[in-house]
Amino acid sequence: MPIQLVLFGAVLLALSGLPALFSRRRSSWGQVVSTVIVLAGSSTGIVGIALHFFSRYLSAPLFFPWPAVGNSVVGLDSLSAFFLFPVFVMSGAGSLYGTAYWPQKEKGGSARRLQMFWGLMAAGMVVLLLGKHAMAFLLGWEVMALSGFFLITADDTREETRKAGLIYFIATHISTLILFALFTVWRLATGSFSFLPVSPGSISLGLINALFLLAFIGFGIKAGLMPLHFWLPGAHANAPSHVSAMLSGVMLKMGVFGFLRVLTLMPVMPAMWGWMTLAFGAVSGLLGVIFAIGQHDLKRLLAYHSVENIGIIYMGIGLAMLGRAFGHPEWTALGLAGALLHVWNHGFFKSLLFFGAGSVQHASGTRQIDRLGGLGRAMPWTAAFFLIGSIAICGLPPLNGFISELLIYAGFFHSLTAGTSGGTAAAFTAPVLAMIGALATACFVKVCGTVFLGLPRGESAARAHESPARMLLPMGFLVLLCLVIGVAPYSVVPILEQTVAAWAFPSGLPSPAGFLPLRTFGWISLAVAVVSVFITGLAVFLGRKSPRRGTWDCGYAKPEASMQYTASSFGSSILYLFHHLVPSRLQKSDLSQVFPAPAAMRSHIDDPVLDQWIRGFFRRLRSLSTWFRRFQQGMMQYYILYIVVALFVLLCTLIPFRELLESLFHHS
Amino acid sequence: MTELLNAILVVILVLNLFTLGTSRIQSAIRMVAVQGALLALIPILIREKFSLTSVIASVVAVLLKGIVIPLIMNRSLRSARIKREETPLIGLLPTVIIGAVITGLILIFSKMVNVPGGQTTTLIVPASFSTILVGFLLLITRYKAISQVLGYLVMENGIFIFGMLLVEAVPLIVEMGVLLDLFVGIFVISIITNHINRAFSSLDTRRLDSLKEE
Amino acid sequence: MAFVFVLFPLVFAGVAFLIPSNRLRPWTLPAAGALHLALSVYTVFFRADLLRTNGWLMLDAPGKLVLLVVSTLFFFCSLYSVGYLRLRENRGNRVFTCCLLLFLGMAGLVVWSHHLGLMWVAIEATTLSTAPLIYFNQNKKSLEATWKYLVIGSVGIAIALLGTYFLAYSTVPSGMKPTLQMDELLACAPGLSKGWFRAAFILLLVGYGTKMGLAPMHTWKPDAYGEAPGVIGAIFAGGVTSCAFLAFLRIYQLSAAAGEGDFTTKILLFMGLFSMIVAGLFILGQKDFKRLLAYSSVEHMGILIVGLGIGGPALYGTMLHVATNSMTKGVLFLSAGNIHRAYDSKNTDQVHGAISRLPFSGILFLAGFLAITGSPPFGPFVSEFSILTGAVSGGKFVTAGLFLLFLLVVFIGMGQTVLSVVQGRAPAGEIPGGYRDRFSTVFPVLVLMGVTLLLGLVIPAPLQNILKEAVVCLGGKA
Amino acid sequence: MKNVLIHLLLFLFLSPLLPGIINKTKAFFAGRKGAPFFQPYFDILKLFRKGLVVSTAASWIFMAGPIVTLVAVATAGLLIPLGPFDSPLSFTGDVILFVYLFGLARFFTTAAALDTGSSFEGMGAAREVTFAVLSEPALFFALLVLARVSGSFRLSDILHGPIGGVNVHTVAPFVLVSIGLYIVMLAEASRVPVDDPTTHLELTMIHEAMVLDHSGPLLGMVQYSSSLKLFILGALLLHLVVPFRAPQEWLNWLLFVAEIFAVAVSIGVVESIMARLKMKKVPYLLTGALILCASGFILLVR
Repeated sequence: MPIQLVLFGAVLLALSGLPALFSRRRSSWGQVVSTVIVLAGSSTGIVGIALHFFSRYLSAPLFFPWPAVGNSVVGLDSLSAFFLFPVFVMSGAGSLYGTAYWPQKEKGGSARRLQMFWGLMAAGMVVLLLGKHAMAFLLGWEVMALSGFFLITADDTREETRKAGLIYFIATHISTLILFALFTVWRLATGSFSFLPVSPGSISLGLINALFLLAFIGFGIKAGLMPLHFWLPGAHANAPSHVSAMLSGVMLKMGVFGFLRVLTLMPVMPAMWGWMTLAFGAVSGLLGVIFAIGQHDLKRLLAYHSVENIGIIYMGIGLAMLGRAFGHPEWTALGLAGALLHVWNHGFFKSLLFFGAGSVQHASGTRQIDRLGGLGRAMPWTAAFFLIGSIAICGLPPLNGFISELLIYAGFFHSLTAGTSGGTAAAFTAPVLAMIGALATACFVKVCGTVFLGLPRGESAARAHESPARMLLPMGFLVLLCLVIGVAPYSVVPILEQTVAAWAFPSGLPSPAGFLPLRTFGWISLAVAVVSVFITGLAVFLGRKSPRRGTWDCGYAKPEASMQYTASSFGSSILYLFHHLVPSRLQKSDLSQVFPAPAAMRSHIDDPVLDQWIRGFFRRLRSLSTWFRRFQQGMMQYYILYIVVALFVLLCTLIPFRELLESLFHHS
Repeated sequence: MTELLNAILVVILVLNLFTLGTSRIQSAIRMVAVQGALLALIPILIREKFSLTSVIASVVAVLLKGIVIPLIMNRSLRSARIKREETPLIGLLPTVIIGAVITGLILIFSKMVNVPGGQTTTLIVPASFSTILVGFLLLITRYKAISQVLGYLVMENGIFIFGMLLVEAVPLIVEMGVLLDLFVGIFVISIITNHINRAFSSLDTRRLDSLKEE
Repeated sequence: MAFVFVLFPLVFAGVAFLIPSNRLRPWTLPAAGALHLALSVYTVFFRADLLRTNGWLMLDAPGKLVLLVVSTLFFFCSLYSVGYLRLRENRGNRVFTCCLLLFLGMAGLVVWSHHLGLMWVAIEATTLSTAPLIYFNQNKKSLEATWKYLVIGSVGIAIALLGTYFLAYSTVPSGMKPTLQMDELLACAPGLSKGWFRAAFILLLVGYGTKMGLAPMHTWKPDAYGEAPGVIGAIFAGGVTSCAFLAFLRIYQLSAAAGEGDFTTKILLFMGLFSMIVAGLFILGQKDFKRLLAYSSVEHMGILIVGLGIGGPALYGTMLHVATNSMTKGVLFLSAGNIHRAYDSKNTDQVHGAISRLPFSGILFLAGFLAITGSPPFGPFVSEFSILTGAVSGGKFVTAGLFLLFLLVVFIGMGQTVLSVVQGRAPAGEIPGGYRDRFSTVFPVLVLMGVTLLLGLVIPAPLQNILKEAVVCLGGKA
Repeated sequence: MKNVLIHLLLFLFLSPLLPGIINKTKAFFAGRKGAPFFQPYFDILKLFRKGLVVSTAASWIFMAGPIVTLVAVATAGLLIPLGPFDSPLSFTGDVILFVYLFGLARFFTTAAALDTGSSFEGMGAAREVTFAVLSEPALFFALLVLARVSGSFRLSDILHGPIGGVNVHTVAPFVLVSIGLYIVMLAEASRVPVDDPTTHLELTMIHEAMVLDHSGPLLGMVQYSSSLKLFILGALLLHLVVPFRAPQEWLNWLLFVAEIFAVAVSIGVVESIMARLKMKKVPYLLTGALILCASGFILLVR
């Protein structure tokens, strides 16, 4: 029953684009109808998921024929249901947001395309998540990836967008090809394309390691794990904002899902894999946030935070894997629960933040943080929502980010107190997580402070206005989700329990809630929130009549908006801390003469992976191919020579050289 | 009969070298024509008992290779108003030397690895190989379109020589088909060469290098 | 039956030759195409008794496959060419029509002939009959392309003839009666003299490989495909190459029967992968999108050869790829032809925003690109994926790895070019009398795309059987 | 119950005394008489009676800053055990809440600083968050050491860990960690050598610079919560440096008060014998603290 609902929702989503597609170019009704259909589809799907979790309907897997590749199977289990929820939530919220952010009336054809691929992408992800067979999985994967490409390049008149799109296109195809390899090896190992557990001892260790590596890389690219994230910042920055929200909030998680899915089917779990996952997670968590501090493009910054959060998720997964490797169910339960919950949380608050960034761009027309400022007055709702999202993403109480990180921390503490050397080594990453938290706080204080607080730094910021309700409503909904998970974490515990159980641990897993008094955390968070809000409200009320003066600037006569601390200056001191690890560009003009020219300071980090490794590689490849072109230079005489040479070389393989030599020596 | 056969084959090899050596396309055409005609005659010459099919085949071949094709070639040569192959890719003398070396090597080689099948007494296999290679040599070193066509013909002759080994394997119809294809091929090519001549007002294939990767 | 397949197109060609009107003549093409398609389906699926005319002319499973492929592709191309020739009325189309029909007849002869000598004649005939088609535009470049195609093609074919003779001769050493008839050869395959047989294999690989366009014998391909009209490109990339591949399949069949697997595998894998990477290197940064398609065709010939090299488990995918590749190439070339006409240029410096100017052709071009690079759920995905599966389950991990790597290189190169064609803002200046999408030149392409998609979703049972039979023919397990 | 009451009383009412003690100590070293011990109480009360002046640039965040900070720090105060007694609020995992409440406080303080649009306050905020990047992991390492010894991660257990936990294996780690924690405390409570609460050269300041624009009750809250913070960190440190306990409860309470005063005095001494570090040097100090705590951890688990 649940699976039928989910599939029906998927069908609605897949077809949702048609009204917009067949409506007139600049008419709005098509988009409205499409959005309604999307909302209907999402709600149907959500109902299905709810039924799965909270009723005892067991949905049997459905076989659907795909004669070309042999029949395929889809089935709904807790893992897929868990990942399905953000898909449905975000596809609904995003398309509502889109009606105001990317209206067909103004955008015309691109809006029609966007509407159609929006639905397709969501449907593709549903198929991917339900797929119990390589082919269904690949189908969903590719539909998602390609629609993602068309969504990113919705506005393909901009050169920058096309570039970013191309890089995304290549990256996603690389992952697809790696998945091809993965599934062919999978078939070699298990004898079928369907997702059945690999029976222990059925395959050699080398093969199973190959499986793991292929999965780690193939899905890591999609998840945007450092250093496989190179496609991510550009794509997220240049896509329409609700698309960025969908990509970052939901699509990246498909990589995580695939990784988890493959892991659950593995017969063994060498500790090495766990270490690898944990290490990569920690690295991309730390580097992701440091890179983020070095950005000035609001959406690019958020994109790097996706890298960071994916890192946190992988840390949790790594801990879970270690738990299984060393036979500690509690590590697995906590690490996995934390990672999974963070999948949800990141889905919610990151989408919220991208929506916020979108409405900032919508209002001020720029993504450059250093040109904004003081938007809080013009757009109070957006500011408030963005602030809440920021607190959540920093993992601070009383919001949901804290809960998931808390679970992961708990896992680390358990691994520490277990007394095994492996566990202690794992616990080393806990302080890294703490550092990530501190850095994230710094980064989002910078963002909120520079964008929404203080005074407008430019004309564009001064002209800003609040976004329409259709954009605020989805943000409000996401805020609600963040709050609920934050102050009532126990409400998601049953879901988490069922999902964690999907992990094939020899003997079932304990409930993650058994290790932490989540209720207490919830109550304290709630108390802190309520008290702060109440007193603040009171203070604002009482202080409304208090006299207003210009900011006291240490006696400086005439403070100006341009004198405010910019994001660059705010970040520079932290970047200086890490300048050995991550070389950052610091552009400042020195004040030499008596009447110095207007000076400006910018601190920026270029992405070494993309700008140095990848581009360098392609430059080399290109130069190779340009060198190679000389062989096709037009003279037919040479062409015939090639044929002769090929013939000669191939025939030489026939000459029995050894016999010849022997015969020679024999004669002499 | 093997002696006669070998004698003819030697003549053919010599003709190869002459074709490589001459710069006058006119004479090159003639030599290739003679070569073709000789080859066409071989089946009759070496066969003890005459079969109608082989006679027909030979006659058609002689007509085609000895008369028709040379005529076609001459026509296009006249229309192109060119006499000589100036400045080939490699000079004439070097090509002759290369051709001779190739021929010699192949003769030695075919002695060293005795070709299975007991045909070692005749020169058929080495002769055909060296003729084919000479054809390639012409194709690669000559710039004039017609000379390249000649190279193709020489190659074809070489293959024809090998065909001697299995007259009974290749039925008449196939042989006729091969000849027909050859004829049509030369016909079409000559049309194209005329077009080339008209379009580029020359038969120099060095001008046909506009299609390339830059 | 074979004679019907060979002769009735010739009759149509004669008729077309006699029709005076430039407007009416093209209609002979769809007429012949439809009849041919009907006949093929009828013969292949319903009249098993007609499959053998005599010892020389019979239709075995690979023949059936190629016959169906060629006939389907030809049908859609003929529909398209009516619309196309309507656009080019200033130019006489007598030669065009006649040569296309001649090609159809000769292709029929290729698929039917069960005698290698006869087959060689037919292949050479296809070469000659298609040469004038390249020269349709009658400018210097097309002339040059035709010249190169003719000479290189003839040389290659000549090598193939030598190979054929070698093959016949390989019977002699063991004292058998020389023959070129397939069944007899298959019968005595194990007894063939190794040396001669291997030499014959290599010669035929190079010879027919020239016709297929394997690197390094591919050099004529970009020129011919680049200068010929799009529809001719489609006929070449889908039809001619398939015929040549079929011709090569015969010798592969023999080698399988002769138990030469180890020897052929090495050579085929080398040639196939070499073609793939050469194509990839030429595709990277290719600005001319028709030459791009030519190189893509080189790549896919390489894929076919790799499939044969892997053998056994990959044969099914290879056979399927013959079909999927032809259909997709049809889509690509026809839509590319439309775009070329609309912009009067095939260089990505001038061609942008095809989707906005030619919604149908642009999207079809993009879709064809996605299909040919093996994105699910299109046909080529199924075939390429099962070739890959074959490689892995055959334990050829290195081959599989290189295969994927080269696919990636090709994807990157093609992606850059195709995207810059279809995306972006179309140049402001409208070409005077510039082409716009119209039913006659879009509908056939649309249907072909449908076929491509269909092959990815469901392979009809009869076709499935043919594929399985073909695999058995090639010495694999069904 | 009684202990909870005492806990609250001490925490809420004793903490402002600590700055007073510090200042007195400094005055003593400077040979001055110095302000009375209870000066901080007077200041805070006065500020709460005063009116409020708000910058034209500021929004509600400016108000929320000090308030949220106070709430968060107060909550943290409920989690920290004083002396041998369990904290009023004590449950598994509270240690993480404890650390992150400070994070919340920092978020709002710095945000409020940026809200005024003053470059100096922005500078202060930037420095605050920068140093936190180093001090937070250091604090975590310290807590990891204690958690490893006590085998729990309930803050009370963790901090009572040293009782009897001190042996030949643990003493060296404890020493290292204590030094690290002391530095972290100085940084977090914005004292010399990291920050100078008494300087008048705004360019060099961190915490004082952030609150330049706060006035009246808001400033009062700021000062109160900073003294609370100092109290909490001192209490935390005490568990490590004085791991012995008296038999009677009342004696323990007395001891605790004495110890916390001693901490304040020690801070005063440090402030009067040391100069504030150059801003560029501060990270090295904190990195040192981080390394100390980390090496303590390694020493323990090796």
